Amino acid sequence: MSIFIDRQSRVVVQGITGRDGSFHTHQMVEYGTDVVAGVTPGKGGQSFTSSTGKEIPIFNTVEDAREATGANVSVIYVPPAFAAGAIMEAADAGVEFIVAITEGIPVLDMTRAAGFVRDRGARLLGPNCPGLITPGQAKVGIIPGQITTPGPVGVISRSGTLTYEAVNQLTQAGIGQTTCVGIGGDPIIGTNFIDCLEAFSKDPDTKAIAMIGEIGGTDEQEAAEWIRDHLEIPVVGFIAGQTAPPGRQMGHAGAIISGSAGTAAEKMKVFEACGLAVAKRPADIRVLIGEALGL
Amino acid sequence: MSIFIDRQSRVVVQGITGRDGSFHTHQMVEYGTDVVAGVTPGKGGQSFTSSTGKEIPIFNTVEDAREATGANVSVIYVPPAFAAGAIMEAADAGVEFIVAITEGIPVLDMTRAAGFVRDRGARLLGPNCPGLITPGQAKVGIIPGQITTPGPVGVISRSGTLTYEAVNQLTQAGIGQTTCVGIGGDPIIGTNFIDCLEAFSKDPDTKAIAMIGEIGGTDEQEAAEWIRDHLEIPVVGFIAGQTAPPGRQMGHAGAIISGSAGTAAEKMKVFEACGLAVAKRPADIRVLIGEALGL
Amino acid sequence: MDIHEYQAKELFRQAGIPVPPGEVATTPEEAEAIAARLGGKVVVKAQVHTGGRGKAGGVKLADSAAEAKEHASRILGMEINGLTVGKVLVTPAEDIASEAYVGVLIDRKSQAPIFMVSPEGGVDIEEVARVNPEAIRKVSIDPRYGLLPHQAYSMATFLYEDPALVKQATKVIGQLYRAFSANSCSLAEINPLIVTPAGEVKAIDAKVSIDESALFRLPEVEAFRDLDAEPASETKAREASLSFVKLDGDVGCCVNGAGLAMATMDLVKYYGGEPANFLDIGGSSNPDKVVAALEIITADPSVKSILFNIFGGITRCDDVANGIVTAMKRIDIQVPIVIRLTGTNEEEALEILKGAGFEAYTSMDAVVEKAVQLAASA
Amino acid sequence: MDIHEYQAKELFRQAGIPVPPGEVATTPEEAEAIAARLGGKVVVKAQVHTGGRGKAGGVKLADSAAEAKEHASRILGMEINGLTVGKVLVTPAEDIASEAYVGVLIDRKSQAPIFMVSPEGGVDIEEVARVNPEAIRKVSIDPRYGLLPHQAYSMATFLYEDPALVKQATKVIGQLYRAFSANSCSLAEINPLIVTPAGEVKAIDAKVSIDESALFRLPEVEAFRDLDAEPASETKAREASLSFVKLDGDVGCCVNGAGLAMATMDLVKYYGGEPANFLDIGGSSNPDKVVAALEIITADPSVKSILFNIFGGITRCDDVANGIVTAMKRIDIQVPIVIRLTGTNEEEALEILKGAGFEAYTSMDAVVEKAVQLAASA
Repeated sequence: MSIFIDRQSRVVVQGITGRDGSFHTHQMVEYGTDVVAGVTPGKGGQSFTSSTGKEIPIFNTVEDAREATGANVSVIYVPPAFAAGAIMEAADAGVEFIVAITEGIPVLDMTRAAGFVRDRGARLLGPNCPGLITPGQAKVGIIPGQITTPGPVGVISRSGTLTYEAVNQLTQAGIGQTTCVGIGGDPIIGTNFIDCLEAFSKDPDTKAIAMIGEIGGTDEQEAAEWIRDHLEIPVVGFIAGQTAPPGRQMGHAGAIISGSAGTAAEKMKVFEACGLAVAKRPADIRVLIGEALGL
Repeated sequence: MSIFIDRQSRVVVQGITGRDGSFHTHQMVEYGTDVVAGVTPGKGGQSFTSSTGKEIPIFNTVEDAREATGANVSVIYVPPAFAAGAIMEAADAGVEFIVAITEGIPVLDMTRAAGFVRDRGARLLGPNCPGLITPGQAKVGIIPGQITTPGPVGVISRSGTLTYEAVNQLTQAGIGQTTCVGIGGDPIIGTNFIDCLEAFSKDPDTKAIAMIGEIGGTDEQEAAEWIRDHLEIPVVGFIAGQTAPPGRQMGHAGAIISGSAGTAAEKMKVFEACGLAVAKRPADIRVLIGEALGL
Repeated sequence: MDIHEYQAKELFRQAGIPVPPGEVATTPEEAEAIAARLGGKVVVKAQVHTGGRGKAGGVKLADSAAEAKEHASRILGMEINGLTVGKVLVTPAEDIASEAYVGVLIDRKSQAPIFMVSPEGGVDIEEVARVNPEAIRKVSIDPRYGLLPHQAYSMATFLYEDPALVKQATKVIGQLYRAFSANSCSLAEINPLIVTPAGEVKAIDAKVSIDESALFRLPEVEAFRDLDAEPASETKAREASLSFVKLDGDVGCCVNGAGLAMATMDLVKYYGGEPANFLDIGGSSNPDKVVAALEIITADPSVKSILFNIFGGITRCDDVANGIVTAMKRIDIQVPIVIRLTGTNEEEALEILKGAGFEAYTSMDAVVEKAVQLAASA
Repeated sequence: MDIHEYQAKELFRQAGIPVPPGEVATTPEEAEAIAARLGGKVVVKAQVHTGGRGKAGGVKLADSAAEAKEHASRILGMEINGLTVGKVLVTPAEDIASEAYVGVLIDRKSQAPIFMVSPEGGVDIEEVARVNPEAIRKVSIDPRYGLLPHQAYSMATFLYEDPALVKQATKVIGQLYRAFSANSCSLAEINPLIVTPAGEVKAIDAKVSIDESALFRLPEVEAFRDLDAEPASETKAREASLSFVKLDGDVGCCVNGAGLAMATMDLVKYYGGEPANFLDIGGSSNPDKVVAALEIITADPSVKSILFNIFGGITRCDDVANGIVTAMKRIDIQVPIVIRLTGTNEEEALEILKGAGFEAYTSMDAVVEKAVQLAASA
């Protein structure tokens, strides 16, 4: 089992002919993801040949792609100025799950796009996220497949490479994952920690969860309270940015301590109060997960 | 029984100190309507003394009025430039039923306001409508109370004085009404014929319905089809504008024949095909209703 | 409110839509001078608020300035669907590779703006809808979000295959929506949107209607109103805040409420007469409005009788009665007047009218039947 | 991106908000001349991207132009929270009857703009929120509809009772929202919004932050960027598309990914060191970026050791290795460098580094521990 994607997912790549879109389409297809269509305005009718030799038809619009191929998952690699529009296009075409990789989408654009996706009853992951991977089944986004392996741990993270670090350590310690989800580092994201926790709570194969947060906002605190009140499996928490100064944006648009809220210390305090095992450094994550699983 | 309003309705008047608002507040209170509050920005804290001596508190905002008085029905007499805002204010404050009397609200304003009311789960009647009356219980709007009397007929109309004419004739013929609803003459209205028909279909006291339409749009045709498919009680239909020339707006913003659709002849043809009794002139309405009721 | 093609094109230009140049002439000499300035072939186009200008001979191609003058002299003053042409637009003749249709209007059913686009332009779109409905694509616009980029693009791909044309059309569709919203249009239409042999997309005809209710906040659009293009009676009615439409019959009608006014017209016809007008004096009780209404009705020489049909609700019958008495003193009315008043302050009104020597009715059928008889026997 | 008070006021003025006049000076003489032009009492205000200017002595009242000059000479060059004051705003001193707070920002939870208003202005709003939360009203704005008229009015009634003040405040709130939207702000704040003894509502302080991601389409706002107000290293980093924040320690960090970069800083601290910076070289594999990163880090004299922590996913480890080798040839680096590379093309990278004489690690803990040791023993 898994959450959000599996081998049945039929993926359309928005921006398939761009630099990032084409690179990661090769990677996704190599991993075994069922990429059924690409979209690039003006290139409808052409096709994309993956490194595995698979021919993927290109369409002008997501609507055309979905009608022709039944795609139900979209992944977006289009530039920031057009990405919010691409998200709304996917939702309008009836795509159920939309993964937005693009970094740097204007926040006001996202307030509209996030609402639009909700209005249409779809789910958005990201933006400014690495996507997600269900090891051995499918990956949608940019998480390197070789660092993951199937197993009992759900991973949720606001970050990209830090997730790779943690997942890689788990894999090297012989602990596999059900699904690894990067929810993104922007202030406005479609799917938050609680959404993922809820999904994992319904997945019988997920026996423990690693939750990797950052400074900024209060999503981690709310997630910890949700865990305390609703979740029965163990959760290990980590917060990046313990040494970050207030008021400065640390790379991610959402990683900024404003006022008194959103510090790492505050978040870790709430984690502890809510019964999470708190990792002080990335290497502790695999140790605490191992303990939680009784390994 | 009745639809939409009854003696339990608690009414707030938006624009209570204006010329129309104050005049009709007197009339509504005299009729027995439970007007619990008025709203006029800047006059919060004052009160309105009705002709019956009742003191009605005035508030700056609908939110204040609703919190203080539990008003659940609003009636709007504010000028066109501010009326769409007043509708959204009422919906935002949690008012369930909003009656907009104002004529001349810009159509683009109404596309937003109508959607806003739907988003909030409220019901809008109008705009550019005379409101409604449940004889013997309450009236909200401007329909003269003395021409109505309680009885078994539901009346739905796009027009104002033409409704009075028909209702007056019914009353003089000794045929009373459950509720008389003026849905308004604008192209975009909150409650249409079908909404009213559905409501009347659930009211066991309503034994027959008079439906008074106009040229323009296709609402009457769709209502007739709904009647054919869903309604068990008899309906008498009338269409005003049999002699109206195409392309000219006949007073009401919505009363205009565009292209081939929306002529009176077309509407009357569909009425007949759907099994309605068709009145050729206003005086026929009471005759056909009388026949339908077996009087 | 309908505006002329040249005015609609001005709004389109402001929104950035590629529209060929052109100027308006009210005399053949002006048309000649404009054609000379533009150089080359031009089109001379009647500016009237009605369709079917081409069929009526109101649109003519001219090879020279002299020919433009000649065409203008024939078109100016021409009657098209009962409207007299007072202005012509002189604009360069464009070479056309293909013609499409792009329009946006308020859709009553979805309560939202709706786009209609078709690669079959330059013809009546209602005809296309009837004969070949798959040639039309409709896209509803959620007013909470406005036109979304993918909607504009998707419509453009329905019109053209060539990506260069799709790109231009996507832009035009966005600009058209901007013009539509910014000017509170009820309709904004480009028919045809052409492609030139050089691959340029251009709007060579434009039709725009403005929501009358929004004009109070659009003074620069209100200024487009062409008083010469409507009967003087309608201008006067609007200034007096009356709803008035001139018709062809001989029974003048003065009614309160649009629905009742239409029903009254219909009843005139039912009793064998022909209404001379639609006239709604509205909900107010201002006697001046009654005076203005009578002035407008009596200015029409074909009117043989006048009927009042007033159902007093907000409108007080005694106010209307006073208005009628006042009007009779101010204007010399040659035709018979019959009056039906009922509702609020009916008694007082009947008293006032009796005092002034009028016969008054309380039934709508009776007063209409009487007015028809009076007109027939005049 | 934070902008200065005087720039924020310019945006507010464009939106119609009543803002007193005022000009910016970079020398005491300019400040004197502006004060003389304005006449009367003025306030001299430090323009720095930090709060607490008043407490730090960066805001001074002057009775005369001479006094304004005197204040300016003291404020210019002053350090406030580590930032040097390079500009002062000279603006008329206003008489104040009352002070309110009006702000709008992007709320992460509701994913929408949210207004905060309070009749208790002129003080730290977080302090008000802590001490007297009922004195703050929050109103969420549905981005599909924007600020609705009744929301603006309702907030204004929370600030004032007098209908004349409510009317002015309603307008200001609408104008503030317009400024916020039009300039893609993440925060737009008036604190205080004052009432003068004559009953005029005015914005006498302004704070605005702009969404960095939207600057590509706001060239006139991008032009507000004050390069003098940030360390040269940060300017250089931005030009090289690196995310960089200068910190106070001595271990230079070069990492790919913001989360991993923060975790690396944290690990430096965990092993007893202090990070000299946050630096995310991003997802690209461009060797030039690595060179720029090393130039920026080595320009800081407090840096005693440099660590690379690269987890290759999109970023290819061999590209980073090549970048390091290239940088070493171009710049003369005096401090030790330790490198951890893992993931995509790790083998090739380790080969390249070995060839250039570097020791490379594959564990994050090991490389951080080593860098801390090297800095401590330097």
